[in-house]
Amino acid sequence: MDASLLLELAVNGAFIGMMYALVSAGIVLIYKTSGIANLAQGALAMTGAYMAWIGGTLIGLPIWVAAPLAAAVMFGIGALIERFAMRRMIGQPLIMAIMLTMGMEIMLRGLMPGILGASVKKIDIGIPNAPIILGDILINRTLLIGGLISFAMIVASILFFNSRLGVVMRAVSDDQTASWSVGIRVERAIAIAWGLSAVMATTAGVLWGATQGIDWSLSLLLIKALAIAILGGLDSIPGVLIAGIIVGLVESLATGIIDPIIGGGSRDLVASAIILITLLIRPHGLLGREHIERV
Amino acid sequence: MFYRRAGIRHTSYRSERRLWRLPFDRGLVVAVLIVLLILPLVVDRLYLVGYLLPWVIWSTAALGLNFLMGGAGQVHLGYGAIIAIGAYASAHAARFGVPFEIAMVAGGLASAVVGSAFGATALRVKGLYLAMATLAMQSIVDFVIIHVPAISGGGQATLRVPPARFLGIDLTEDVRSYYFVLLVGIVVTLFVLNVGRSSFGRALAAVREKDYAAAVIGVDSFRFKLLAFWVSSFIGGIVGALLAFCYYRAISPDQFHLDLSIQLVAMVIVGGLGSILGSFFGAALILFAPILLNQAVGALAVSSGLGISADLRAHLPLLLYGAMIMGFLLIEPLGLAKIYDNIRNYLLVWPFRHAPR
Amino acid sequence: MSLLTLNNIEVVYDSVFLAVKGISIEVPEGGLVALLGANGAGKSSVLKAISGLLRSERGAVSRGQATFRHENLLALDPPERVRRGLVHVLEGRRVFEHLSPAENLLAATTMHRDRTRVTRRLDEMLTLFPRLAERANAKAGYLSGGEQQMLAIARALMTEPKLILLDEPSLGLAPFLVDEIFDVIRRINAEQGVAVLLVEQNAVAALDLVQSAYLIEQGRVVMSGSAEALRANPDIQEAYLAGHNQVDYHAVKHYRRRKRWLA
Amino acid sequence: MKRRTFLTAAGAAFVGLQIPIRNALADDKVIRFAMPQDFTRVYTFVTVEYSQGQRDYISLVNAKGGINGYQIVADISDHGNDLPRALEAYERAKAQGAILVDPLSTPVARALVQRAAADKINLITAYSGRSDAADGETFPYVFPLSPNYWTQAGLLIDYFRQQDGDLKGKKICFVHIDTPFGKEPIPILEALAAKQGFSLQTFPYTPPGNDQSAIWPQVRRAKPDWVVFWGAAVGQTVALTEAIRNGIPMNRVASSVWLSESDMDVVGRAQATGVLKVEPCASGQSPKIIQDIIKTVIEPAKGAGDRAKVGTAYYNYGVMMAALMIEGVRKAFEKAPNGPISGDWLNAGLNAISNFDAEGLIPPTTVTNTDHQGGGQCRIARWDGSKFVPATDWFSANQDVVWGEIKKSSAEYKASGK
Repeated sequence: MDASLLLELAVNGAFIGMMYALVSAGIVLIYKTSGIANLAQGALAMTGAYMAWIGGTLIGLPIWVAAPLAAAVMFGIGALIERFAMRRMIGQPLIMAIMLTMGMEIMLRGLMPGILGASVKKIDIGIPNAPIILGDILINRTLLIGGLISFAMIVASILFFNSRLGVVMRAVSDDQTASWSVGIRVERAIAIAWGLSAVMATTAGVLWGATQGIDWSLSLLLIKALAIAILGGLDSIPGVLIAGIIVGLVESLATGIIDPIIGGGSRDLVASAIILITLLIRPHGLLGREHIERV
Repeated sequence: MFYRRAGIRHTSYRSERRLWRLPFDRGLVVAVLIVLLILPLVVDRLYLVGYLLPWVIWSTAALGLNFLMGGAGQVHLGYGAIIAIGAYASAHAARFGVPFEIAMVAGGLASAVVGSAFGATALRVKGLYLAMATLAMQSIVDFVIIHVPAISGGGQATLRVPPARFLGIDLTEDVRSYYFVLLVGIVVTLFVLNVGRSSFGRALAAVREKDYAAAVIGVDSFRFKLLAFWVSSFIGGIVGALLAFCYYRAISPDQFHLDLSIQLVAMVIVGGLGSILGSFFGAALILFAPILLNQAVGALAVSSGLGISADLRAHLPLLLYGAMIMGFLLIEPLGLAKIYDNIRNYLLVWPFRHAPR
Repeated sequence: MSLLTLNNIEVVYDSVFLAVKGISIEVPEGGLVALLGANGAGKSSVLKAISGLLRSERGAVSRGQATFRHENLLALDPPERVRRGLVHVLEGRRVFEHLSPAENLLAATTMHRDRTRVTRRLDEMLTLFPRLAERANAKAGYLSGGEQQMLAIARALMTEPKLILLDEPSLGLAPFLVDEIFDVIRRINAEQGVAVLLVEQNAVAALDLVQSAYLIEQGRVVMSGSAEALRANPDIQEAYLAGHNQVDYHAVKHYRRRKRWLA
Repeated sequence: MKRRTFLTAAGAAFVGLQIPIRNALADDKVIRFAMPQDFTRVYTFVTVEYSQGQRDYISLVNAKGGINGYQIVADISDHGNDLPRALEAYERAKAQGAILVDPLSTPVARALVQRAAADKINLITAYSGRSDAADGETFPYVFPLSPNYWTQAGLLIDYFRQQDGDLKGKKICFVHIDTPFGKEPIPILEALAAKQGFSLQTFPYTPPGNDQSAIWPQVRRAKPDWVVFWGAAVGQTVALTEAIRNGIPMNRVASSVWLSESDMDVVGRAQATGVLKVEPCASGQSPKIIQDIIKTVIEPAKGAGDRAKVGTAYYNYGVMMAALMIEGVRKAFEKAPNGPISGDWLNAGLNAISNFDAEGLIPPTTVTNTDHQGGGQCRIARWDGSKFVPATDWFSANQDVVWGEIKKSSAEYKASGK
């Protein structure tokens, strides 16, 4: 096995892991405030990418205007989702609220391609395809930039949770009824979480959309993102970053090392094995907080 | 009104312990059964093969999953894989020459064994983490089926299922396979109904509510969780055999993907967690809503003469389907069965507005 | 002058089950009032109706009026009620388990814009509850039951309330801790002029603490009056203050029957 | 139990649905095709354009008075690649008297093979379904009517041989989605590698293929002479993008029929210049049949969809398939002018298609009782930055190897069902 190939795979894998982690961070954001695993996160990424496409291609704005604009619109959409759907689920069994997000995922998957057309859309974010070559190693420029943007956004959200508003959001995630009882506007906190999460989804959607084109399949990002979120510990944003990099690295290396041996795409298999083993050793993910059990 | 009872009053333990305590409910069960028995003889084959047969099979699967999710509180995102194991095990057994009756049970056992291994993780992992662990297992099972040609059936990855005979009755004909599926469905329903009244069912309920507390009062929560996985996976395996022999008749890996697992979880949750009736409602909604919405939108697009684009025409049913799931959950977050229950409760005390608590 | 008035409040769960059947209660400014009653009598439902927390349990106020300082309470959402000066300490403490005690207190200050006031209030609480100051950086979930109860009360006080609703503060606590908690309640009431509406099953302790009380059975007020009057009532003595006198089971049975009839 | 509400709803639905079926059967002078296809899931990348082409061609035929005075009715519906839905659609089509079903989905086609044979309904499995269905003896009611994946792989290898003169000692990399569909061409490629002396390296990527960043560096380092990438939808655009990023020369990269103009848009029209694909029919608006459609159907605004899509690769695939189906109807009328119109009747017609080229849109196609593939002719086309330009004429190659595989696989199928 060629060492420089492994290094190349490792570097690109780490960056792609960060891009996955950005989708996961949106899931964690909502989980941390409302205890709900948002199954519509992939669909939000898809919707955000479509929004950026509307701005960039339909209206003709430059991408650096269209993408932030799409993020702003998506913040509003996130807040509206809280207002008209999630708010009514407060105090209801969590699994039902999670199911609701799944209904939303199906709905968004029908809405955007239905209105804008199902064929793949192109979004150009102006990153040239020409790679950066360091000696024998090729670094994918899109992954590099995408990974760095993701990293920056994840760090920003870590800082956010240590602010005063962040403390309130964490309180809401612990006990919504108790939060209400001491005057916290639970709905507003959750709406902010949804809005921010939609912004992260939009960023992720645009980054991924630039590589694979925009169509419904962007919503499939959910599965991997959920896996990373759970591996990191559903309520830890640093955990997500670490888990994202681990999954990205391992998948990338597995493709290089194990695939030729077993003659099949071992990526998902290895990722699944890591998740299983981690959960058996650490049932709350890498950095997830432990459930405090009192009878 | 229909029930002619304001509240439920019992005069003996025997009457209180009955499965259906009100004469009206008993009448309804019998009526539904009679309808289900007569229907295949009077309706077009389309309704038999397109609706009745899959509905009974999926309801049975939802019952099996609901037993685990609603009964023991263990989220399972890999039930599709469990069904796949049952389907493949029974199909291979039958191809090997094993009679169908035994092949079906073998399918159930194979699923139960692997499913309990899935369940062993439940010793440590809970809630969404467990969901993820089962999801990981789903992808491992998928991978194995696709990559071992001996299982998936060669290069085309399609396995033909030999014709099945159950106790001498040929099951390749649709009406007969429907009756057979219905029989299995009824057996599973009665089983799940009765477990709720047994000590096993009560132990499961304790584990579901708080496994930690259950352990404190002497319920071996690990053992019962594992048992719940075993039973539920066994049902899943049987359903796999039914799917293979009575419905699909040729199986390929993509029939048992994650999509199926998610569909089943949706059936259980939208129907009502832990509700037997809900499993039937949920299966009906998740299976038929897309079909019926498609036909409705299609008919509407034609009759209105509006030139809606092909894309919108195709995606509108999907949109409405998602909206419908959301709508039902927003109206009644505890699922379809709870909506029924609310109506029933209302009628129980009618003409009074509220029942005393 | 009354701070809080409930008039004929009715609470329904699941749109079907009637839990509270027309209750009228008054809490005077700076008063100390108790709601007594057995398990499932509807005491907690009354408190949740006042603080607006019924919705999260699929309940709703279906009839009646509630006014707090001459304002219709039922039109306000829970955080708005807290901003009017009404705070609810929930049954079972319900602290934010994964936050430290200090963060718990900080989380309850969303209504205060003035940061210096928040810090001052925080210091006051830590002096009022020195045990919390000792464990300011532990996770609240790992505090003992008594410490958690104190944290819950301190957290409620951070909102600077006029009326504090306390739901079973003595639940599951050792007797000496119960005394300590009740002492704190007395001090809050006396020193800060905060009115208290206390729900208790521990009638002995409660009647020693409060000025007046309501006895609730099956969702109705079956008796009310000053603490002395209730303490003197023979039915109360039999049913709730048992241990003080000889228990006459025939009488208890008789009382139960009468109670049913009342309901 | 408590199923009253459900029963009322089911009863209403039942009554509501029963009526249209009976009405439909009463119509005469109508030939029914059913096109339950996947508009919302895995096959979205192709279905809209494919279906648009099919419908526009059928409109063209109907506008010209139909066939023998019969109008063709195509029932379009969405099965979402979900089997219970597809089976329902199939049963509905059967109840309504459809004599042909085109599901355009591999899993659905596979599940329908046995039912179609039992019900004598012609199952069209163009670019999907079982490759061994080309064997008309084993699968009398299944019609791929198009070069299957084995043929496509064989054609590509033959094109490489034509370019390089000889493949001995060359290296070919095969990058494919890790599903049965993606793995399908491997036996053919291996057989040809042994025969022609090139070395073959395969690289599976996990579905859906949105992340192939770990695959292509390996391909680059293998320094292949030719690269074949095999997937669909997202997997195709990502593969091509990664190939560009890894600096693999575009004129040495080729794929199956699943490459379209919109894929090129996503990758970047200019950057993808040179990439090769297998072309089963002419693309663009120039073929006469497409011109007829534009004149008779599109211009009077009776088109089935977006005008801009007319003449795209997938649109023309749809036209191609509709043309073949209708040629089958025409032949059926030649053989039995008075019907009765049934699956059997159409089957005879489809099997009698001979040397049909749809006025230059498709290679001359002959379907026989034994060959349901239609001869296996295609051409290789090259993307020139704005459109696909044919690089070869219609040709067929390596059919001996392909048919060896077809016979082997269909024999397996025969043996498995007692």
